[in-house]
Amino acid sequence: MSLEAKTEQSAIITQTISHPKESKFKDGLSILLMNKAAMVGAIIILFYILIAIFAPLLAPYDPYDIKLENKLLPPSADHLMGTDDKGRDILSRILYGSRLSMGIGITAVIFGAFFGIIFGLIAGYYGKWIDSTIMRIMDILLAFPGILLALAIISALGPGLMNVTIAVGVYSIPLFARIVRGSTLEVKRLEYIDAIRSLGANDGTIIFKHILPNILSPIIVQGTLRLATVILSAAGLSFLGLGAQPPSPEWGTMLSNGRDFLFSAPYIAIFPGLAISILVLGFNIFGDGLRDAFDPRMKK
Amino acid sequence: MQAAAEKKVLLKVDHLKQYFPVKTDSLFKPKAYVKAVDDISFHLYEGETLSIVGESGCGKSTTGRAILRLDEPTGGKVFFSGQNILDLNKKEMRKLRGDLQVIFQDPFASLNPRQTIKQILNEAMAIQNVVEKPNRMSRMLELLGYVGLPAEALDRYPHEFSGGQRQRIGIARALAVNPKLIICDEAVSALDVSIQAQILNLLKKLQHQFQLTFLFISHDLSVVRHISDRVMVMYLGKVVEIADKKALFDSPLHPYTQALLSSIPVPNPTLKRERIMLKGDVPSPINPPSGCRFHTRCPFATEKCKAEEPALREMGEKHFVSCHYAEKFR
Amino acid sequence: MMMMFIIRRLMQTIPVVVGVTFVVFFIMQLVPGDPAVLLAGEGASKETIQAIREQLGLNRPLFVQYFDYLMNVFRGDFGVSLKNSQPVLDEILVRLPITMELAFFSIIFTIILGMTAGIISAIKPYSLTDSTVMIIALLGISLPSFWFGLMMMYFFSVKLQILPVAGWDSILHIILPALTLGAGGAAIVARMTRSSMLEVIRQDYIRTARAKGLRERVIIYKHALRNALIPVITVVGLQFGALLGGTVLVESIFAINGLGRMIVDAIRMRDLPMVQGGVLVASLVFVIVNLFVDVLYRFFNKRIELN
Amino acid sequence: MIEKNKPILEVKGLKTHFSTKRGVSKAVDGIDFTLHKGETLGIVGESGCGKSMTSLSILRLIPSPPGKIAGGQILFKGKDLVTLSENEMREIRGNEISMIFQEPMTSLNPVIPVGEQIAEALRLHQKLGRKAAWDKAVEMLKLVGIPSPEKRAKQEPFQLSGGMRQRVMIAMALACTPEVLIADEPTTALDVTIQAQILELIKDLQSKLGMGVIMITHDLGVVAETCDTVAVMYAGNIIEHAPTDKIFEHPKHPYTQGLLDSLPKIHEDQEELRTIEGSVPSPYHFPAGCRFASRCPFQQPICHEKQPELLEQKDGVKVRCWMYTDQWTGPVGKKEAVK
Amino acid sequence: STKSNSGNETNGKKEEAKQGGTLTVVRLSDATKLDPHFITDIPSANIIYQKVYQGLVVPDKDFKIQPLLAKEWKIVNDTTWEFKLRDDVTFHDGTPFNAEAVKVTFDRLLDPKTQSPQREKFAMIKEVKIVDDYTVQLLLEYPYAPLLSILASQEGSIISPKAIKENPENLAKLPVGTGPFVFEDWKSGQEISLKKNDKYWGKKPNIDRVVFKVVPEDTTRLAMIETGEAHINDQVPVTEIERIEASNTMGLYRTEGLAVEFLGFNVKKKPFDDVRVRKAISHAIEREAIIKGVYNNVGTLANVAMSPKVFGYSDKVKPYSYDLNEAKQLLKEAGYEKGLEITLLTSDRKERVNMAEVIQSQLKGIGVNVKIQVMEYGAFIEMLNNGEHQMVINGWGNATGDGDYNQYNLFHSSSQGPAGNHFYYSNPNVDKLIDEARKETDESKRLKLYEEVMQKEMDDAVYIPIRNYEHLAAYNKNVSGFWLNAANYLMIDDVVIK
Ligand SMILES: Nc1ncnc2c1ncn2[C@@H]1O[C@H](COP(=O)(O)OP(=O)(O)OP(=O)(O)O)[C@@H](O)[C@H]1O
Ligand SMILES: Nc1ncnc2c1ncn2[C@@H]1O[C@H](COP(=O)(O)OP(=O)(O)OP(=O)(O)O)[C@@H](O)[C@H]1O
Ligand SMILES: [Mg+2]
Ligand SMILES: [Mg+2]
Repeated sequence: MSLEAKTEQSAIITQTISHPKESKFKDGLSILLMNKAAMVGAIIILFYILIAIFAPLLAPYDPYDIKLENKLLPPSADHLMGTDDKGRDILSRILYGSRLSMGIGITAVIFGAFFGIIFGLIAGYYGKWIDSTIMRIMDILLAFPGILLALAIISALGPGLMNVTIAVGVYSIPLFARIVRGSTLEVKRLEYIDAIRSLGANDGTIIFKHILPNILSPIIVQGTLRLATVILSAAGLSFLGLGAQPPSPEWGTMLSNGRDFLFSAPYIAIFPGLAISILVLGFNIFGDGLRDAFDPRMKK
Repeated sequence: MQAAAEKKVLLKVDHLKQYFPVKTDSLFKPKAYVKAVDDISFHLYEGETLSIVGESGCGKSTTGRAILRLDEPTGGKVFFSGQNILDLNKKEMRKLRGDLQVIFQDPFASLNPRQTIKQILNEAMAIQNVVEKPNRMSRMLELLGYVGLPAEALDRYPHEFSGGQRQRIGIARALAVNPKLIICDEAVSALDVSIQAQILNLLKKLQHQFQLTFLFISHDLSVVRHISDRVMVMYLGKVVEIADKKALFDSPLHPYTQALLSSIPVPNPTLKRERIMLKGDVPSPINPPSGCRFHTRCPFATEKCKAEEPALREMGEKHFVSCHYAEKFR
Repeated sequence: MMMMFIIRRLMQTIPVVVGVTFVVFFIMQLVPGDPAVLLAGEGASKETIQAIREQLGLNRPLFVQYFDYLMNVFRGDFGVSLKNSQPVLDEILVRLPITMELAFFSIIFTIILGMTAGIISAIKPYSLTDSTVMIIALLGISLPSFWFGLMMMYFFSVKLQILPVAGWDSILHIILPALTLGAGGAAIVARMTRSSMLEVIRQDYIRTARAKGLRERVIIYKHALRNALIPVITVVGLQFGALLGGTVLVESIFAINGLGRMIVDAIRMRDLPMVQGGVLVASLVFVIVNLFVDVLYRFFNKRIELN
Repeated sequence: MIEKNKPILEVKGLKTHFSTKRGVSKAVDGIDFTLHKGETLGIVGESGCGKSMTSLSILRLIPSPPGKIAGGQILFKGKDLVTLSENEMREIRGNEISMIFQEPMTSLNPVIPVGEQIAEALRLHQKLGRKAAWDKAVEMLKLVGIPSPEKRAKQEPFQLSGGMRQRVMIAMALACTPEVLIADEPTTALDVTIQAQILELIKDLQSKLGMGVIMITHDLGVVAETCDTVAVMYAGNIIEHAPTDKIFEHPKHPYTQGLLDSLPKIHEDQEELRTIEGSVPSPYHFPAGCRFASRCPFQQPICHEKQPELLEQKDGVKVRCWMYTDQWTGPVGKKEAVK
Repeated sequence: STKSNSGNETNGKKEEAKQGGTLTVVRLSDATKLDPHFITDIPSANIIYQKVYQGLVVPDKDFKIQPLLAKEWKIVNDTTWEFKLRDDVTFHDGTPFNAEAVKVTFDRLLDPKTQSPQREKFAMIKEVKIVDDYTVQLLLEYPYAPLLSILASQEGSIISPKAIKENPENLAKLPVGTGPFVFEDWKSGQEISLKKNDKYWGKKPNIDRVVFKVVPEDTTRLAMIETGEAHINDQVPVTEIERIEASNTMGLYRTEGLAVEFLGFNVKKKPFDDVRVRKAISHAIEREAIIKGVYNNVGTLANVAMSPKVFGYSDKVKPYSYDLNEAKQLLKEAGYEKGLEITLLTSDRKERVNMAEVIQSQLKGIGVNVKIQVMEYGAFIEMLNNGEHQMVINGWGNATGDGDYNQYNLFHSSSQGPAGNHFYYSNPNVDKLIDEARKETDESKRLKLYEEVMQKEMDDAVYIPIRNYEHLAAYNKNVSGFWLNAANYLMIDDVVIK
């Protein structure tokens, strides 16, 4: 799939706005627990998180240990997923790599969400020219073919984990901004905002205390779905040689490295590929489940 | 409460206009506007209830919002206790907001679902700083007492209450800052009749207790009749009639008011009335009809009505009507 | 009326596109790497590099360079490539149709496959078919595309030898790239169609249709689908934008001579006019496609107010 | 003019339940009524008491899952609708029994011209050709008082005003001259002056076409003006069913009494309105006894023990209250005291 | 099979074959321009060199200079070289080849107004003198021994004087030379095609056409060879050797190259301003492991920064032995016994990145912590040119096959920066020796001089030699007769498609 799958964001906007009829969050949570798919997603993610935490305990080998004499060993009892072209144990690398790949994903999404939320809130709340200015700038970001934006950013900042993260994060900004703006517009119209305004609250209080908490659900849903995309995008950048610096076992880098052996030693690419796919799948399922959970209509 | 001549005017609305720009398809055509409120004037005496009635979209809420400066009015003046509040800067306005409060229609939408009742009330007091911190708790309990909610309510979230209870919380929030004027925008329309009755009773009680002034916006004429001292009828952004309740209900002078009154279904099957049927729909406020805005639906319209906009004329004791032929309907 | 809407929207794209060129220009200034050095090649002296720089006009102040560029663009002159001194526009005109063709076939694939799957799923929600289709869709979204593309190439071209490996000559050449590029999108459209259908089926007017005694088939295809397609159109539009980004990878893998690859190569060569031109056209395409989607959207859903 | 006493629709012990994760919601819990030809039956009651679910049950349109008709019979001209196949049911829907929904905004398909929305039912049920169906649709639009119906028929719902849309709904419902028309809050979304037009129209068409009408509303004013008999619902039950004038003159059930008292009277001045304290029981946990008992000013121990039956009184009024049975031990004089 | 032209066509006329057909060559990147005076990249040069354009002389398979457009030559004196030209040659545009053509070509190259990036390579040529129609003399500013090697390189191509006079700009996309192939078409970014020159003065090629296709992805290029969609892929990753060899449709071609790869130090940057640190690192790298582990034994272990094929090479200069104790000792002396943090810069070429990883792991053994910095080529070059790196994996192409191009650019202090001395090395003795060697016409004396200077460089531990290039090509087994010359140019004069 394409790098910048702007997943169903319109759907998210329309489906998950907090209609503060009831506490979305609590209800959402309970429905989430009952939503089997979301549970599966959550379990997958949890599994990965545990792997990331306990990688040093789980990994049978040093993920950085180059043993050229062991290179390209197919999966065996010694090396469950085989070894790569430098004789490193793929399983150990994948275990350690979970930290990097999830780290990139989570940091990038937080980065994108942070700026996106601020821009979206300001645009949505103040409206008028502020809104149009901000949203035009977001349009500019969005109109950039995403991978090219990333390419340019990475060329400018140099490759490396942090910069890949920023690059994919930047591209997430307009997506969050759009969703947040849409939700803000919707929540802004609600009467409790007018009520708090007529009590004399200042804009900061209104925006951060009264609007933001009530638009969290679409943000969270977008965040999880975005995480999936971001991880894939980062892998895509690695494919173009713009990813993490060696010898870090970032999955996208491993995968792109493995493409040289796609036909001769496919396991080098298959396992990191699977690791990515399953994690992305987890986030997608989870995000979907969340969306259902927060969707007010699911509760009738 | 019959208003005596020396009654103090609390709020005076003077040639208020509120236009909303609408997007047009054309690049070249001048901008079009929804003239939601188009040059209306009225005033409110201290301690009275003035109701605004009229059909959907006639500008009732817009009037209320403009007075509260929730939207910035396009033109006109709004004097509160003699001061034009449209001249105030943001900070001064924030300070004044303690005197002007609002209760909204939707009991579900008017409370932040993520705040407990305690936080809601506390915040109101904190923003206006009307009560010292240590005294807030007792004040909150007092407020709950006024609106008839138990003390346990404080730690609960809005969704744990029924619609009527939520409306009470909204009222408590409005009262928390000791306002002088409360604008009730369809404050009971969303409630079932039995709960509606409770809230209406409560509002009346509180009005007496605190000398509150109400601007009561509603399209339910029986409710309006129950609660108001005076009634103002709006049609397409204009005031068509304004009078004491009795005068208005007993001898409406504007054909629209008459039609409106006769359209209300009355829960009394024995009462078979002559109904004035209006034809057609309410015209768009973007392109309001010329002359008298009601002429397109008025059974008595003449050429004059089409051409000439009628002025709001005093036809009796504080009874103002904007109709060329008001005399005929006396 | 629709015309006016289109014209106004087109005018709105101008600041966006200018903004894009501005961002490109200044990002490219930040990018380390001097086109003159790259052009001079191995072993060139400082003098040579300086001469090249002068020849390319890279010595002028940045704002002058940018402003000149912008003025020229408005005159329809996209400048010449630093790399081979050929007019940028010529190059773009060669590449753009190819990328558009690729994107077009991908999106067709996306739509056909995605909608069919989505409808199949929605007709019997929560059934086995539904779950199967949706799991495949989720997998489709979760697969890295380059990986998927290479795998398909290996399987269909190298092993089975039923499709050509790479190039862009015949309809057969189009299949794998379009599939690779469209797979993720198809999955997204499938899910969107499904959820949109389920959403629509809950609507009051579907109840009205049932109350009329209509057959389920009529209700699905006449009453539900048309409404369900409205949000799907938006997704397809966005997907088209995403496709444009994805072309870079697919064009590399399948050796397709498209715009995406052109821009990537140009970035690597620090060929600023080429990058500028390419990104400008790419973003213009994106904006226009979205405009087109908006028009379609309006067409299908006339209730949507302007803006 | 029309023979009024022929029953066409008999609902017997209808139960519609929703099985949700929170439990079973007894939205409609055993209701009985009969609709006669040419009669207008009003169903009133507060929000959530089961009015809409009753009407949807009749057409078997309750959202399923989670909803389900859990018991009872719906006899339409002798056939039990509950047991009909889906195909047979389709024959009846829109043809012999039609429905008008509350929200004219959302109940019309936004992307199909209104004329077509009317015509498709005609083609289906009356086997009319395309042209004939269209002409009939235009004629129907004219009948419901839409000006220049030829033009309007080609428009889509968003191009019509709320009142016009509701007229279209009515035209659609009446296109196949049904024998029963169910109107579920047909005017709630409309302005009073428009509401008056619509109610007038329904009354007018009823007298022309002679169908039985079920008018569902929570507005007692609407009931008073349009209905012959009224069924008052409370928490999934009918608690009182009587000719309209009787209900308004001498409401028997304490709930009906309370309801009428809470209305501000337009022609008299009152300082304070009567209210009914307490709240409706949750449809997930109805009490064992009378569902109104906890709010009732006359409650007696028996009220909390066992649910009363809907019993016909001497004057023909049916009421579900222990007060009107011989098991009643409380003060009898209070029956009318509330008035 | 796929509907690739080569497959069907050739299978059909298997027997008579041997003649005709279109050769498809797949390459990583497109040419930038086709004007020899402006070409700076191999992909461009490869398309025209010895195909469209020819020079006065040509290197053979052993990189010995042989006559081509010049039948013979003699050195008149230190600064005068005389060439006798062929008289049977015409350019593709019909212009006859003669002394005039040679003069016009070099005059253009040397004219500063032309702004050729190659001008400096020929800066020693003062004048091209026409002696008669088929005799020219090159008059030099100063004695320049490797003159023939630069004349044999692609920059020495002789261009149609008519084309130069009429429309020099056009040469960038429309080359006009004397070679066995005539330029046909260039679809930018996609392919360049040449067709057989039916009027070629020499032995006419077997094939009718050759198409150079751009296929950026390694895996894809190879897949195309495997299926027969293309014939030759001359950019093969070393990791694919086994697969190629195992395949029954593909063959692997290997040949020694002129280029070398080395690990360079920035001697101006701490800690590599200290020769002991450089030596310590030199002792700590196990070069054989890299050749085997990273390069799959493609190429040979280098002992200096000059490949054996280049004139000036010496096998007497020995690199530092692999000796960790010595390395540690040296580090200790330099004051880094507690270890050391350094960054290793490399471009994003896969093998080099792999090499960096291996070096990183090797240096861990002496307590040197290496941070790898992979840069995309443009940024990589910029860093080198600005001297911002500490240690770099780099290579040198040696396109002319002469030691001067190697030593002068890499080690002469005047070449610091872009010109090639990215070590920022400056040693007056070395400079002097290089200058001397440049002017020395006696080959054996030159060889001695180069040996001496290379030893000095080695003593200063400016770099660690790693690998002499070996060029690889994968081909479909239905082609034969192509070869790669040491400068990595694909030679297709004798190609036959079965
Ligand atoms: N923010 C706004 N922008 C544009 N138009 C508006 C805005 N607010 C209100 N209007 C328009 O102004 C007119 C008056 O609206 P208003 O809400 O005051 O009516 P109302 O009398 O309160 O009606 P209702 O009984 O439906 O609440 C309407 O036509 C409405 O569409
Ligand atoms: N999908 C559902 N799941 C669970 N319970 C439901 C569902 N739909 C309706 N109900 C229950 O059915 C009861 C009756 O609903 P119904 O819509 O008939 O009320 P109503 O009398 O029409 O109210 P209103 O006046 O608000 O329209 C409600 O109390 C609700 O709890
Ligand atoms: Mg309003
Ligand atoms: Mg209902």
